[in-house]
Amino acid sequence: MSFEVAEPAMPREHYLNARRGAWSWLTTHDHKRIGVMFLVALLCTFLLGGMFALALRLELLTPGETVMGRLAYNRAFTLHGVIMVWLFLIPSIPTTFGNFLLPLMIGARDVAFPRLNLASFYLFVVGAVMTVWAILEGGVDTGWTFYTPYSTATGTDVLPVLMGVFVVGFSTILSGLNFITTVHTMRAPGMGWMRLPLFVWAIYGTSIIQVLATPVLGMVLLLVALERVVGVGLFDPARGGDPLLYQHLFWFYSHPAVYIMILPGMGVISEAVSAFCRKNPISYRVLVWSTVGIAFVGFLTWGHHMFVSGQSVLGAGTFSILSMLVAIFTALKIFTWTSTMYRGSIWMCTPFTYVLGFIFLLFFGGMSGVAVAVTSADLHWHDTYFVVAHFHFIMVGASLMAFLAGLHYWFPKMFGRCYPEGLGVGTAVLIIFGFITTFLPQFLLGNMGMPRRYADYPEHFQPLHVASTAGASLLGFGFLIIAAYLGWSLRHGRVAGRNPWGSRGYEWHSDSPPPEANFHEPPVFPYRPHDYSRPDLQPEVGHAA
Amino acid sequence: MSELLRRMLFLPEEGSTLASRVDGIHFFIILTTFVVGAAIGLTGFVFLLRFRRRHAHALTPEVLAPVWMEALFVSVPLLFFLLWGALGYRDYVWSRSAPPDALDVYVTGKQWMWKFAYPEGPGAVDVLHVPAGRPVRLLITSRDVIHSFYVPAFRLKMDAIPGRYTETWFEAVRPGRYPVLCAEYCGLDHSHMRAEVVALSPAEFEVWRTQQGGDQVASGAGVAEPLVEQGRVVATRAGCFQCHTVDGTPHIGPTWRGLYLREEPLDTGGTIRADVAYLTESMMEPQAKVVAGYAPVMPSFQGRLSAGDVASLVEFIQSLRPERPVPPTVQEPRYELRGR
Amino acid sequence: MRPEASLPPVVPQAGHFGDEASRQDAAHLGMWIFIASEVMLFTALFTAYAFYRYAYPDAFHQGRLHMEVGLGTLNTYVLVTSSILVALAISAVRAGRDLRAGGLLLGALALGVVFLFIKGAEYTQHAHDGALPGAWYDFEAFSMPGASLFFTLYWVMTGVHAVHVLVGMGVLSTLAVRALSGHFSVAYHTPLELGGMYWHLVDIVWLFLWPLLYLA
Amino acid sequence: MAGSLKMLGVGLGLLVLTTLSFALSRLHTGTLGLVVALVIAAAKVGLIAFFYMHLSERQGGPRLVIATAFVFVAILMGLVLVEAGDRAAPTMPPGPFQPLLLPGRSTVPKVAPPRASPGEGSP
Repeated sequence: MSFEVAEPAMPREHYLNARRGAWSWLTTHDHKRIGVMFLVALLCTFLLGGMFALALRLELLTPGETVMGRLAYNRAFTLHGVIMVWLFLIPSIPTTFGNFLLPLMIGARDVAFPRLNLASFYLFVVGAVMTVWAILEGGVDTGWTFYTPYSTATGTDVLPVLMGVFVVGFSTILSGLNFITTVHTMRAPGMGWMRLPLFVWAIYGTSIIQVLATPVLGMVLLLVALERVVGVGLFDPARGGDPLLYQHLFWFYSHPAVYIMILPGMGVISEAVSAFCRKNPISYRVLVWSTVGIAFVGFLTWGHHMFVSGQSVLGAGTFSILSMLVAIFTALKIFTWTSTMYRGSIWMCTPFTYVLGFIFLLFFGGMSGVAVAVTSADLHWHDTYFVVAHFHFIMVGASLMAFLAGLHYWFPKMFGRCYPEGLGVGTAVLIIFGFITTFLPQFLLGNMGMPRRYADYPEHFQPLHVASTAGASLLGFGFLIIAAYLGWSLRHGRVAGRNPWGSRGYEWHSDSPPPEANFHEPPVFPYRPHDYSRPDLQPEVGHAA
Repeated sequence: MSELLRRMLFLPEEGSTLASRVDGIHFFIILTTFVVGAAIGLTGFVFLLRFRRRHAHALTPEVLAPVWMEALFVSVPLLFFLLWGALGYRDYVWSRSAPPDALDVYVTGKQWMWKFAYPEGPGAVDVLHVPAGRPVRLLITSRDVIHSFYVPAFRLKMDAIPGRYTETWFEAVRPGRYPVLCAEYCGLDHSHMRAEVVALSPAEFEVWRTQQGGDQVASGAGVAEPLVEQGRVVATRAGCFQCHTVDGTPHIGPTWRGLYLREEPLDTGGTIRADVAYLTESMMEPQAKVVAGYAPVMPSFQGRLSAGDVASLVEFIQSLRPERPVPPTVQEPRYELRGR
Repeated sequence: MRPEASLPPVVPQAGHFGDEASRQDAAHLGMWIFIASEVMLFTALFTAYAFYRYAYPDAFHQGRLHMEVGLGTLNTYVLVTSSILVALAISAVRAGRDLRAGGLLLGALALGVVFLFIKGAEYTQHAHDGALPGAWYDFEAFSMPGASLFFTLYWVMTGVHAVHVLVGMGVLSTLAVRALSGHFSVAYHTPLELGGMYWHLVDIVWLFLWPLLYLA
Repeated sequence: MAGSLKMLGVGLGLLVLTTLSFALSRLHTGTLGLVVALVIAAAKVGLIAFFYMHLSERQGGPRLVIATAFVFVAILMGLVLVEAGDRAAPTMPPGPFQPLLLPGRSTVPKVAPPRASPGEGSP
């Protein structure tokens, strides 16, 4: 990134230095600081989950035992799944960027319930520590799905993990509650629903899912825990229960949970596409309604995880058709983002590289999702590496790319400094390439018939596993580079100034980093969000060339 | 054409009548995906070049999609998705409705093996003989946790659920040997829960069936569970009885009598419930959790016992209950789905 | 969809919250969202109930014959009455009569204790019969497939509900103390309303548990 | 005072409905009885939500929230029952097997049940 001659200066006082000392952080009610604390916590869990992912890939490099036995492998993939799903992906974007930006974007001083926000953070920490401790100490081997009757029969220490996830669920609910209330009641006067920035819409939709789906998971986990402690037998066939009911209730949460992971990512991408194409989204309306549509229809499709589980034929058909409806919203978003580039002024910088990666990977992830929701095709693919590849395309390929896009887009906003742009683009390309090398072979493995959660496999699967492991090491290397240059930039990066991207997102109307009260004086949002058609009504402070 | 696609997509051979149907919809979806994907990618690439940034503060015209365009982008993909859903569902219904003349086979999953039983008696462990060119209906259940009966070459998969039957069917198109895998995570040896479908020509199958008639495995009351017997054989062969007794007297190792589900004190403190997982772990990593009062002298049987051996050994230990023996759990009654 | 040529600029309010009214709005909305999530929590149990009622129609139909219908019905009256008291307490505060509100809240609290006592008597009776959940079920008079599930659901559903009653009683006692020490006024009584809503939620859940488990 | 009177009135309604529900249940009308009892319960919940939980004073947000929640209640229960309702009888719990350890079967089988060979007695 090259800059104009006049170097922008760091604002003298901002939220990072307004109060000092660890105690001021630990007791803060400031949504920005809570967002940053979440970011730190989530990076820790991501590191842990990622290390175990690499260990898994290493084990799968060769058939037979490579670095760990079967028991260790089973525990490792459980740990990887539980951490990545509940301790990273579900809270990832809403609790970090959502917390940080939502009030800024709607012109509020804070979220509606600041103390609740802090409570949500501590609940998350407590739950995360419980979960990680339990898995490392007791070694749970059920997989993140806790399917009964295996989870009630296994000798490993399932109970503390269930409780840990339960507590994390509370944190999720409280965050969602807070965001919904904030969006409803704290919008700046005059900011109608159809004038909300798209990221706000995405967080709003996500929060609805969080609030309505998470309690069901909580109750199911509680029942599994009761089953282990007193043997209530609700899901145990030996006592007349039905394991499929467990799957119904579990997926009623866990399928929408997929949209908890991806919807905020879509919000980030909608913001970034506009900012870096300098262009209004070609249809704001479509992006909004598809967000709402995903949040709603996402609840109707959970049964497509159960096509071969012995669910009834009518049930399978119903869920299959309903699943087709939810795919349409994602398709619409992809079309909209792509055509938003039309007649724009496209800046190929780091966040936009991730955006392109996101759209590409989401397309293939989404289409493979449609494919496995086709009942007959699922007969072959269910529980194979095809499914593994599919959801990693969505969760890593899309959600994580969006997280990285957001991190690079809002890094100057959060910390007031820029990172080395060339290194950023290079790493982005490396990560996308590493990702494809990791997960494309897994589609083919699934086609060959390699089931998931296998510690050992017949030899003819090996070449593709080698390719996948090679890709995973590239991916891991890419993350290390990002950690290195972002860490370096925190102190030594160039000062960004208020609006280094020349973006017209509402969040750039305050200083970067923002003052503790978000705005020095009430800001004026003179145009629709994402409107680049008019000359500035307020001086645009872009410092990048 | 479809053979070429099959090879490009690394799919196994099409061993059943279902396979070609599943592959058909697969090819339809994947071709459409790649065509649309290429179109989107190309569009994006052209935009990227044509509308690249020329100066930082450029203003752009406000372009809004007309309604007809939005409608087009909703309806065309929706049409495709629903078409796939409908086509897939047709095949799915077909795959779940066995023809009336199908040969019935009872399939029982158990950690970590498959047991097959034919109505007239003979049964087999881990090998399923079927005639090629004739529909075979599988009535699947499980003894312990959920398993999934998966034959990649048949594109066939159905979960085995304890306490109830699931049903599916297939018709092998030609004689051959097709591997069976477990596709639902079921514990320690999940990845070794393998079996084989051996499709024989109808004549060969008849010959095989007549041969089997002699030594029926499951033939009425009073016969010991074959697995238990097999477990005793394995235990003798592997030398387990040098240290473990079955009559309740302690020896170098704990007795097996009544061991199953017993709370055992550990030498590191605490107790452990001797369930399937613990028994299996003790065979593979004996030093991990040693029962108090015994020397850690047991060698690891990692690699020396197959998954089937372990399963039968555990079954054998389970059968050595001190109190009333648990009656054989699986009692396979006539199961009629038709005309319910 | 084409935006109007000149939109009024959006100018945020100066303060975090404008006034008491908008603060109340936010608090009420937040409470309703919390209630919605509580509803979903119980929905998981009600779904299990519906599923097993469908699977074992006979057992679930006969289940009520083995229930303490009298005690259950009495409990319904107790809980409804305590709800009424809470509603009256809020009316009293709105009319500026703090002491009366505190008294009414204490009354509601006492009824909560009564509810738990009756529940405890019921539990004791069932435990005596051997109608315990799951593995511990040993009730000879009612032994048929699904019978144990009926009682398992009874224990789990009423148990989770009882936990909510306990939490609600904690809330009520705090509110009563605050009301008696004059924290609330005609202008400011939002915590009281929210706590009352929680107590009503507890009541609402019971209003469904009662017919499902005792009546039909 | 008017507020208190209204609350008392609503409370009276609740008590009357409770009594009605109890009286109707004495008639033992089977499935219909269940439906009626649930309808009465829903009516009571409506009264409580509107008057006691101040929904009558709140427009917009709260009403939207609670309506949404009930839609999702319907979705969860409805779809689970649609799926379960189409299952063949032997695939519903307790399944075709003798539920061996089914609690409440106080009499432990004194002898092992005769082990029928699979499909014995088939034509």
